[in-house]
Amino acid sequence: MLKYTELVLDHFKNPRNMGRMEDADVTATEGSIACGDMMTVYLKIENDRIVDIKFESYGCAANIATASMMTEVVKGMTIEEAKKITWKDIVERLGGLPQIKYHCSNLAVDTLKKAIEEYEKSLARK
Amino acid sequence: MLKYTELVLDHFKNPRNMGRMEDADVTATEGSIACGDMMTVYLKIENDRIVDIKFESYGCAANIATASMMTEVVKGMTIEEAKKITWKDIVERLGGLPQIKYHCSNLAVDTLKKAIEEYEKSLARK
Amino acid sequence: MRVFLDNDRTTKVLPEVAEVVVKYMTEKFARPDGLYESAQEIYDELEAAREFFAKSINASSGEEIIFTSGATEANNLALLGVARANKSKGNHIIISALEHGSVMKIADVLQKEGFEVTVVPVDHEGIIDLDFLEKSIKPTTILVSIIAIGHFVGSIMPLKEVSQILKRQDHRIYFHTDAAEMYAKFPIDVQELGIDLMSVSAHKFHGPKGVGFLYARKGVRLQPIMFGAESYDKRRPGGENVPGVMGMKKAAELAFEEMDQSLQRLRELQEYFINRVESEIEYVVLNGPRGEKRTPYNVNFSFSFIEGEAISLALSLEGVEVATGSACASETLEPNYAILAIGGDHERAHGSIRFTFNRFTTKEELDYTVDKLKKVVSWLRQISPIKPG
Amino acid sequence: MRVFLDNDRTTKVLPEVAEVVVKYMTEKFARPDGLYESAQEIYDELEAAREFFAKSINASSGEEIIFTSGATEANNLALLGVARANKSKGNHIIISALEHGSVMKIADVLQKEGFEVTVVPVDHEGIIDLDFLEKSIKPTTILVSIIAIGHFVGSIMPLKEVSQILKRQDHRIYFHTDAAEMYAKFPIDVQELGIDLMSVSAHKFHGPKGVGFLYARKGVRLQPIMFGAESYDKRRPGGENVPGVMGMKKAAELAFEEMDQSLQRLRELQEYFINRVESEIEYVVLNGPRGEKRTPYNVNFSFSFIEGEAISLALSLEGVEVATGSACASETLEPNYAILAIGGDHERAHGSIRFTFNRFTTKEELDYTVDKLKKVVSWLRQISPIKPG
Ligand SMILES: Cc1ncc(COP(=O)(O)O)c(C=O)c1O
Ligand SMILES: Cc1ncc(COP(=O)(O)O)c(C=O)c1O
Ligand code: FES
Ligand code: FES
Repeated sequence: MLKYTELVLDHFKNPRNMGRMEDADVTATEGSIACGDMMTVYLKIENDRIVDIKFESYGCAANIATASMMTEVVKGMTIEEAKKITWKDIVERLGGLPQIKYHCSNLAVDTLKKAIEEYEKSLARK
Repeated sequence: MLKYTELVLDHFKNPRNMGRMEDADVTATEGSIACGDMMTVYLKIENDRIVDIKFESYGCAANIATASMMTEVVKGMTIEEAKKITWKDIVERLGGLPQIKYHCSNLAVDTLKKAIEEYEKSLARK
Repeated sequence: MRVFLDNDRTTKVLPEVAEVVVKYMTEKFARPDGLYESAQEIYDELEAAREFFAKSINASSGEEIIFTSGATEANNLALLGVARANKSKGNHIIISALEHGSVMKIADVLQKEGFEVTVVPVDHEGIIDLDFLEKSIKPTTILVSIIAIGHFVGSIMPLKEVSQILKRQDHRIYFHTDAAEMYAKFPIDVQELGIDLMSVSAHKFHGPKGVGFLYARKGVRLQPIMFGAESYDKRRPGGENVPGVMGMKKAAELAFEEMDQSLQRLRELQEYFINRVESEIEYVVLNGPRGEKRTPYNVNFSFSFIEGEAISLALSLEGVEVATGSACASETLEPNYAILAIGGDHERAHGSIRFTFNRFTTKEELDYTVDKLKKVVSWLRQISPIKPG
Repeated sequence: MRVFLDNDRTTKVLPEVAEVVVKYMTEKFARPDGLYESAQEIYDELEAAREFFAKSINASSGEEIIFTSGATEANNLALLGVARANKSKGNHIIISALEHGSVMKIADVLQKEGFEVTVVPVDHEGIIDLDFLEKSIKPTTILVSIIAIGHFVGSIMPLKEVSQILKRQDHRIYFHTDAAEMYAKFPIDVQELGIDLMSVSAHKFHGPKGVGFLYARKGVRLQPIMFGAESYDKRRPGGENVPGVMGMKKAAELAFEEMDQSLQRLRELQEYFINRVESEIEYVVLNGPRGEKRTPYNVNFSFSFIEGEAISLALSLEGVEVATGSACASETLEPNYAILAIGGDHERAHGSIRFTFNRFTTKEELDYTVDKLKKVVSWLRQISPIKPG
């Protein structure tokens, strides 16, 4: 049985920072075929700080809520701070998730990290 | 499940010709150890005719009812007529019996026949 | 407004049924095996109930009805019971790809016990492949179990054609059908359809939970799955659930009374619902057949680009309760096998929503549902990174 | 007046319990596995119910409670389940001579499956022979099943002593008890008593028929007897009988509230009843123990020279409903094994009548019963050819 906390439901119903970002500095998409879930993260970065973040999600309610929470958590963080975020932090901030949904929070963090990586690669290329 | 007809219940509640007969011409007791049932029949015979009959029964309701019905049926019969009575006649007269209780009607008829046999033996000895 | 459209999972007990259940709980509470009058009354009423259920499917006698705790137990008794009792005759069993999870699981267990199991595929509408079925029959085939209405996607199976195939064989093959979603919704004639065993569950037609029955044609040998003391029915020991059985009887009586009108009315509602969804929401696929091949109690759509657990949760927040075939909603994170069986891919399973009606479902409820569905689908599509085109 | 004294067979459902059942049939009718709010509520309530039952026997967690369709199913799951799952560890099982018919039958089935079964005898009071039990333990012994209260004759079994014996062994032996006649009547502490598995049935304590539970200590391996789809409890698939479970919970709550007073009151009534019968009717034998060794819910007498089927039928015509151990009342025409097990002969079984109380049984009812009993016994003794002396 899936039991979501009030906070998860709130993030599901009113996802923060949801949608496309046309002028993003970097975009990353991650998805696991096994579960059929997918997430896109858009970052706007100024002086090594995440000044704006948006997400899109194809997946379950936990997928949407963890993405939403992740964006809320990292918005305003420096890249170094954001790199330290773990899926456990997100789950904790949401007041818990059903175990079977942990992988969704994983996806949120993975997509963020992939975006950061892409950003750092693009810096290196400059 | 044991389902008795109204008539069986009536013979159980108000058994006809029930009790001991002190001046019987012949008495017979039959009983099968297997089922723990037992019956005694008392006959008074005049001119080869059963002019009175009584029974006692240690057994189930069907045992009591079939004994009662048997006595009602044979009372007034000649010995030859009584000999022809079968357990099926008794069951029929009662409007049926649960199959598992057929052996009780058997006992009623067997005890009667044993009594008649005893009577005939006693005649032969005279 | 609250609209319950998960009636294939369970239904609400009707007040008239609840009344009967209460009567047998608080007044006529005896068990059939006492030697006293109240027990004998119960015995007679259970017998009458068996006769009623037998008649309701044109079975030849009440003795062919075995009361169980539901369709899962009936399926277990039918499959395990027939297979184990007839092992000496053969070890091959045939089921369909759209069986209920219980039959699937039982078939797995039988496989571990040494039986060979063939799963007959279904076409893109969810109808079993009769040719495949016929070809898979062997001299060792002892049992064929085909669900009456394809699980999840609502396809009505050609039961009569199956039994005709089985009757053409040189040896006797028992035919079982899981009719949990058909009984008390459609007329069923076990003689005409050639059914030997059939599973039924009361809570699927506004009866109590925890009770059902297995029809088992006279002469079909069954090994019990539970053992017990002398009781009303040797094939299924234990304290008889008299209130459950009598409640199930009441529920069936009410259902049979309104059966034709309900089928007719639901058929229209179903068409109306399908039309509205297909014309008002883009990128939807109907899972399962259209028209007469489909039960009017079931509609199943896949919504592209979005996921079913999120859809159903969002719908439930709007008061609409449905089921989904999404992997994300399953404990095993497996996509629904029925969607895969009809040729759908993972994504189609992912976005599938099952709407199941009961005979009291109204147009107003469906209108409300479509409105909420439009809102939810467009909102989730906004969130999704996958866009049409 | 109608006096129901066959409460070991079943009891009347209380109005408060019926109310709960109705609520879960007609309002909170969802199943726990839906993705919507009403389903999640039911899930939580089922979880709370499991916690409640666990607490009620001092089990460590709700997960140790498996809901079943009654004690017969619980006994099957316990015995078949443990035996089949632990076959590799040994094939020896011990039961008592006073087990319920279901355990007896299951033991027979296990014997046919290759298990060895030892039946521990009981003394003339119906208490198991602990020495015999200890001596019959082998390295292959995997399971001991001892009924909590001796069937038919009401002897309270020394469960704690049994578990102490089992704990003294070098290898782990599971201990099951069939507590259908003990739960919700006596306090039970599975830790203190060392019980690993325990069967319970709701209809024995004014709860609904068709529901019960098996307590199975964490770590006890069980092979299911039924298989099914993903569901609330993998050990027991099928549509969850939510109204049954919630009704059983209500019934247990009410029973636990009044437990001490009921035991005290019934103990006095029992003594009163035994005294009246023994002083007012000649040639009677009490079957089973006296005093603290006997459950206050049971009185069992044999009346010499007459037969139990006739006694109970005659009593029922007077409004008093009881059970008998007479061969004439059994489908197999076998005398009651419990009477034979305590050393009684065929005749004693023949004339045995079991009077079983519930916690609402009154002195007035028992007075009425004694009066009718006197009438019936003396009347049947008049009919009987066997006379005292
Ligand atoms: C000791 C005992 N065990 C098991 C059972 C069977 O219970 P159920 O009717 O719930 O299957 C009963 C009652 O018949 C019983 O008295
Ligand atoms: C087709 C089918 N078979 C079997 C079952 C199981 O029924 P029950 O809940 O009575 O065990 C269901 C319902 O879950 C079903 O839909
Ligand atoms: S006397 Fe035993 S069954 Fe009739
Ligand atoms: S996206 Fe599949 S479980 Fe969350």
